[in-house]
Amino acid sequence: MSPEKTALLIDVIAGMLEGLGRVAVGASSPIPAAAAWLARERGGGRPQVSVLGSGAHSDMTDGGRELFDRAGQGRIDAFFLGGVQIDGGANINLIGTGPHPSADKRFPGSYGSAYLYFVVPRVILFRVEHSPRTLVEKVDFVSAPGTSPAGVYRPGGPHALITGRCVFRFDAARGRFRLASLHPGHSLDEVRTATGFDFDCADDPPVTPAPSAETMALIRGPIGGNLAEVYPRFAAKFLGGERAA
Amino acid sequence: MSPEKTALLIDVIAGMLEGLGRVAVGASSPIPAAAAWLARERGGGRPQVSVLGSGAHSDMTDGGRELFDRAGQGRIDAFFLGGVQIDGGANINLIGTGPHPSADKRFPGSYGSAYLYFVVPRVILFRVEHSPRTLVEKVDFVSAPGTSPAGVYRPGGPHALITGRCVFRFDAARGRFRLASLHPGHSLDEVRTATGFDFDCADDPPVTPAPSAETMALIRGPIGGNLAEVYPRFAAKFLGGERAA
Amino acid sequence: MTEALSLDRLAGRVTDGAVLALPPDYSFVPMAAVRALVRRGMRDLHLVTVPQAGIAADLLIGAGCVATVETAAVSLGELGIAPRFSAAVESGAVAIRDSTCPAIHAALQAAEKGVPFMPLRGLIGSDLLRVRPDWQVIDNPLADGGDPIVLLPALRPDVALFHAPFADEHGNVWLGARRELVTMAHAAKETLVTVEEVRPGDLLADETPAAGTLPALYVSALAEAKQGAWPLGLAGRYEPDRAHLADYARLAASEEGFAAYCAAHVTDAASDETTAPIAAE
Amino acid sequence: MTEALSLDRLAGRVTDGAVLALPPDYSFVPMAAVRALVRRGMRDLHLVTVPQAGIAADLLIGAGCVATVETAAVSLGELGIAPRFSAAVESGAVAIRDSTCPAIHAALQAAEKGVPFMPLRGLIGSDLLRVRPDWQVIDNPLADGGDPIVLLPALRPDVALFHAPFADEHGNVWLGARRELVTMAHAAKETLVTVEEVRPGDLLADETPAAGTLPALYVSALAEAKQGAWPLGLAGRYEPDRAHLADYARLAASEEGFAAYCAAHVTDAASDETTAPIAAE
Repeated sequence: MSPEKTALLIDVIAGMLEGLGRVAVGASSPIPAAAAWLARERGGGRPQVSVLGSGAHSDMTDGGRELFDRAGQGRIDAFFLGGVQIDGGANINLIGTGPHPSADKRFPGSYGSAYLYFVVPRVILFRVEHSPRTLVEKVDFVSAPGTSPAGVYRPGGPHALITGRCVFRFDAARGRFRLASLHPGHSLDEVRTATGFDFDCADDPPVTPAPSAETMALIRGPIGGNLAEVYPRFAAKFLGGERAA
Repeated sequence: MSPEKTALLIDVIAGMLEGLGRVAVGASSPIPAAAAWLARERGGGRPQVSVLGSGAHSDMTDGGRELFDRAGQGRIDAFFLGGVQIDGGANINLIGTGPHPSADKRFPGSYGSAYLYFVVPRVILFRVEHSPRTLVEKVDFVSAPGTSPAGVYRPGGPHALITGRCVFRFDAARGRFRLASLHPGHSLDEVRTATGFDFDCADDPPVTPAPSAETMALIRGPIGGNLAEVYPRFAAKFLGGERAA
Repeated sequence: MTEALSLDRLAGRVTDGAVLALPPDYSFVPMAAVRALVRRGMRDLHLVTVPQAGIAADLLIGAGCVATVETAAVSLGELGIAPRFSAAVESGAVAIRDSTCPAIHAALQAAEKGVPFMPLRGLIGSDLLRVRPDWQVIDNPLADGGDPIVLLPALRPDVALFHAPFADEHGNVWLGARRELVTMAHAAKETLVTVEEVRPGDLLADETPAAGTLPALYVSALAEAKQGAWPLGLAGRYEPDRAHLADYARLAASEEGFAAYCAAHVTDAASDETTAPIAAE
Repeated sequence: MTEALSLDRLAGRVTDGAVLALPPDYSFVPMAAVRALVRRGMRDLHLVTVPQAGIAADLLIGAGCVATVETAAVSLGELGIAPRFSAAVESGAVAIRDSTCPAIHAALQAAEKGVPFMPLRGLIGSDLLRVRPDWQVIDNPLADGGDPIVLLPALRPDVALFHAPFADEHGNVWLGARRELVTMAHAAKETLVTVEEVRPGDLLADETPAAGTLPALYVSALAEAKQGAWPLGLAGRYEPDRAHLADYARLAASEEGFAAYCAAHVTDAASDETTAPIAAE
């Protein structure tokens, strides 16, 4: 992915974290982590950001369960999830394709999705690959469902889906995605072809705005510094020699 | 209580801890603590002893719940409980006398008894005052019951009751105490008069043996050292100037 | 994030009627803050002792700040019963919710985990079940029947209040192995902490102190209170003032004596004068 | 009490068919001990990853030591899927018990607390419930009806196995803030630990290290294993050997490559030769 596209994704995700109190980011998630740091820079220290598995950038001292306990306490306002497959109902599958248990192609597993998707108010789905293979009509395995029947305890759920081509917002009442913006250089037709599920859409969707010069300076400056420390390989690719470890 | 009687109680309790793996002692329990240390000296380091609220003599690092978690894991073989009242079914009352909640005389509360009495295999009841006021036919409030119906999860329960006058063993099958020995200088008639509940008894119960010279040397030596460190006021009274803090 | 307040303003974050969790006597008891609560004339507190308490609870009860005590035990330890607690329970001046130590720990862990209840073994056959209608016996759904077990509702204090040896400039608080306080803070809506001192640096930056540190995320406000556990001790730092505690036990045996004790040691904030607001970050 | 063993004898404490709990990749992974298990030709292990795992699980699975994997995820992180894990699940060579991170933590906490189950929010509507018939949905008995919640049975491993930076001469093990390992040890019947070094003294004697220490009570046996987490890192001590891990990911993509990796780095105990038995107490 080009550095420009990477910066665009960081910027658009950061916009979704504005005004929140606390954001947590899973392990090996450099773009969401950069977005959270960017939101914090812009917010003058808010949201507070916890990046898992990042040593100095983690503030957890109660072991691996603390993230989930915090989420259950209502102390995490936003989190990020991906998916081997994501369907039009925002159901996510992190387990693999084909029948369970003997998958056609087995992926790592559901991680904390089957819990966090229910209790974190703003879950942002992030999957760069936007193809009929990843965005499907119906997932083969529901690691975590996009919506729940009335009565099921569910203070949280999906907020948006960001891909390499566009931004979808999730409409919980309708249980469907709505195209919010197309990234520069991508068309609605292209997105329709690349998306395995049906979604709502205005006739003329806006274009995802490119990051401002100010944002780019933050990304190249303090955010790049954090990235170089926690994700040196990613930072080297993204920011080049200036930030290589 | 005389130093001789105190040493006798320490010795008789220590005998009940022989061969066990791990013993825990509650806060402010100098005689049980001394007994546990004595058993450990005799056993060459076994049982392992945890004395609560004693700083260096505690080995808990998971907060106040660790004692109870350990007990639930089956890692505590013996513990000590007392009682404002103890009845003939080994029910114990740590709450007070009279009706609940507005007791005639309110005592501190049930502490951990309502749990530990169920899960620690060998619970030793210890109450120096042996009178119709403390050893009653029926407790006014059951902080923890002596026995449980079939089906109730209960790997633990009462093993014995040691008072200032005698030793009772508890017969779980019969749900009754049996007099095991009379302390030197005390008679069966006296114990019957002082006991509010009916108990089983041989016609000619043995006398609780006095501590050996070897045991007295341990009590005055290493055990006294531990006591002086953890319970300085008790040690000063019990062992006199030689061990005063 | 963590606010830095004066002792009195910290105490002012507790509102009348709040569910207030306090530590056991052996663990970082916020005595200076408790005196500040008495001076502010708090009313109708629902005290939760984690899992038991001593002079802190007795003082609040004697001063009329408390409507309900939820506890496994209140006592002055070696010095005997907690006289104001016992008198208030006997007279009905406070409502008592009797509990047992592991039930309080487990109910706080339920709140910590965001679950509505926690199961606990034991209890069945105890009269505690009779006086705690909020505790419910069910048949273990994972067994084949005939395995009764108690469910305890989650206990989520409005405020957890304790005293710690030190915090860092970011509001991270060092608690060492006193993890019942970590659970209290995780479970509570707000956590107020007094500390002996605020140190420069970041306790989370080094793995050794980090292991014993409550992250600032959980700490709503901090105040500095030198000797803030007095007359109780602070393990490894100062010993309990045993003579003072014995005086308390003697005086508090009567209402008049208790009033005299308060007049001498509580009512006048000068007794906590070493307490100064710490500089805000 | 804690026994001091050689690495191989420590591994010998794990028996075929045991329920073996392993830490996540970011947390004190006992790679030297895992290689020793492979050399011993272990069979039919029921692996529990707490809550996820990486190369340690992949190696054991690839070597045929494992019958069942209970996990929230097995992956090589940045290096992609765990190839032997994925292949074994796809072929049915191992049985998979899919879980989710907080469920594994909660089920271990149930065992830690000696309760038969733990409730957990979330999960309802996930296909995990379909593939985990041991998880049961009940109607929350403390609500007024219509509040479904999942109960997870307690998870009590036969053996918890991990690598720590150091232990003291009494068998107390320093774990810092890696409290998932504390819970693992509390929950397990036996805990086996490898350490970089054994230090003189008593970690419990000073409050600062004590806060991050697992008491010897829980530690069945200890072995010294220098660089015992290699090729993974040990936070604050050594970095992961990224080149080696990338080699592993490449080779393990095929069965033949995996066999070549094992021949080069696992089969010969010389690769763990720095490992010596520590002096018994």
